Amino acid sequence: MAIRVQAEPFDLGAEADTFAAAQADAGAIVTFTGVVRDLPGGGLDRMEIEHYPGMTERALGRIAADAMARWDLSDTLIIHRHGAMRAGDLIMMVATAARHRKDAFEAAEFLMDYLKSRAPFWKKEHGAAGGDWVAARDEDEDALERW
Amino acid sequence: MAIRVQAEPFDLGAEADTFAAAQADAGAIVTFTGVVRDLPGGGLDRMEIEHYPGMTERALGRIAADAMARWDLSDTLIIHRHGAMRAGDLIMMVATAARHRKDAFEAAEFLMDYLKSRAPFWKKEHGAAGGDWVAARDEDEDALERW
Amino acid sequence: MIDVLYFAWVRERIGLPRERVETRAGTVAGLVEELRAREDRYAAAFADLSALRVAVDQELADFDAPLDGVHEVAFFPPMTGG
Amino acid sequence: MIDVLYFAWVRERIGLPRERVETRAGTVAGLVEELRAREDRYAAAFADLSALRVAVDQELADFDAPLDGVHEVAFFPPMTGG
Repeated sequence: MAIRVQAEPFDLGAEADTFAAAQADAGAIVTFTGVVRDLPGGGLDRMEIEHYPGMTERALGRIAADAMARWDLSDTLIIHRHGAMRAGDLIMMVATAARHRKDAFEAAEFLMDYLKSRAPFWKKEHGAAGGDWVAARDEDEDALERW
Repeated sequence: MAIRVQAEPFDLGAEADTFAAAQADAGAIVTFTGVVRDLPGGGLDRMEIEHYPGMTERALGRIAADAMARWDLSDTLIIHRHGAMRAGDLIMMVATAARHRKDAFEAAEFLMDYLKSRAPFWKKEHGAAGGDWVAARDEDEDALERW
Repeated sequence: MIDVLYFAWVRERIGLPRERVETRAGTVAGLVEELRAREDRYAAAFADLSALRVAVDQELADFDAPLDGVHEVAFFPPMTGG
Repeated sequence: MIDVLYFAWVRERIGLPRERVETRAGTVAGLVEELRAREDRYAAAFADLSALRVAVDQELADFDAPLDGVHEVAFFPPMTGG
């Protein structure tokens, strides 16, 4: 179980390979990767992600531990960046490894749902018209209800 | 939308990177990777996967097209190996890209559920006691009912 | 003449991966009856149809599927890919 | 003395990321009342509590959470990570 909160870019392929190679008895590996999308019609200059150092690591650690307790997982990984990014950059990833695919899928969705609404990150999109804080979506909050 | 059926190993990291880099407006990328598990207690000499050339590609192509029609996806990838593999080897992977994570997750699970029970692959495990064809699991057939 | 293909343990029991079959059967089920009557190894392979799946011209089908104009029929156990 | 932290647009409206606050409030809601009374920028930031979330000692909490023994309180909008 690894948690990394960092300003630096990460390498999806290398992370996926390292994660997969470390699994001894897992038959199923799921990864989710979040990518910076451009503004509708284009023009995103940059996205800035602010976070709450200290609380961020605690929140992600608890979410990962909850997933490990709830599903039959052999491992989890969470990487989340902060700072400035451009369209197409990778924001974050999670990975789960399990004996069976149902556990790996459900745990990855659980990690994402909680990470979206319970980990202290805030996105601001900077375009030609200035900066806008991204509003939380009701459906992200609603997504927690299924767990 | 790419479908590859091959005897050769594939490189998860390189495939994930290439797939992610090709997505222009996707905010969410999900990958699933299937790994050869050892026998309970160890001792798997090799797993052999037989398939039905011709029908395999048709079946996978239809499953991928169904997923593209059903969810708001920008792309899908399916790679499935056949032939002899050892414990820890990667059997197959799927990848999905979508604007939103819900579509990417659901489509990846749909691809896996159909691929498990509707694409013509058969696994045989060879251990010390000889070879055994892997039996289909009722829960894999049941998994189709949710779609 | 129809190409009949066998996969996995069906192939092993019958002892060959494919063969050309001259048939008068109108459906897959009729073809199965003809094959069963040939030899014990066929009878053994087709003993329990609920354990078998069939594809007609590379599409999954039912045992009552007609054989009219069909080029290829395949028999195999439930799939276990992924 | 409590460390009070602000994030995202709460930080921007108030104009600073954190400050040390001397408070007599017994709960987070009481602290909010004290801050609102300070200046317009605080009143503006705390105008609509339903748009805000609070963490007490780095754990999500409610506005009626007690401040007894608390070191750090943070105010911010709903999270938007991932």
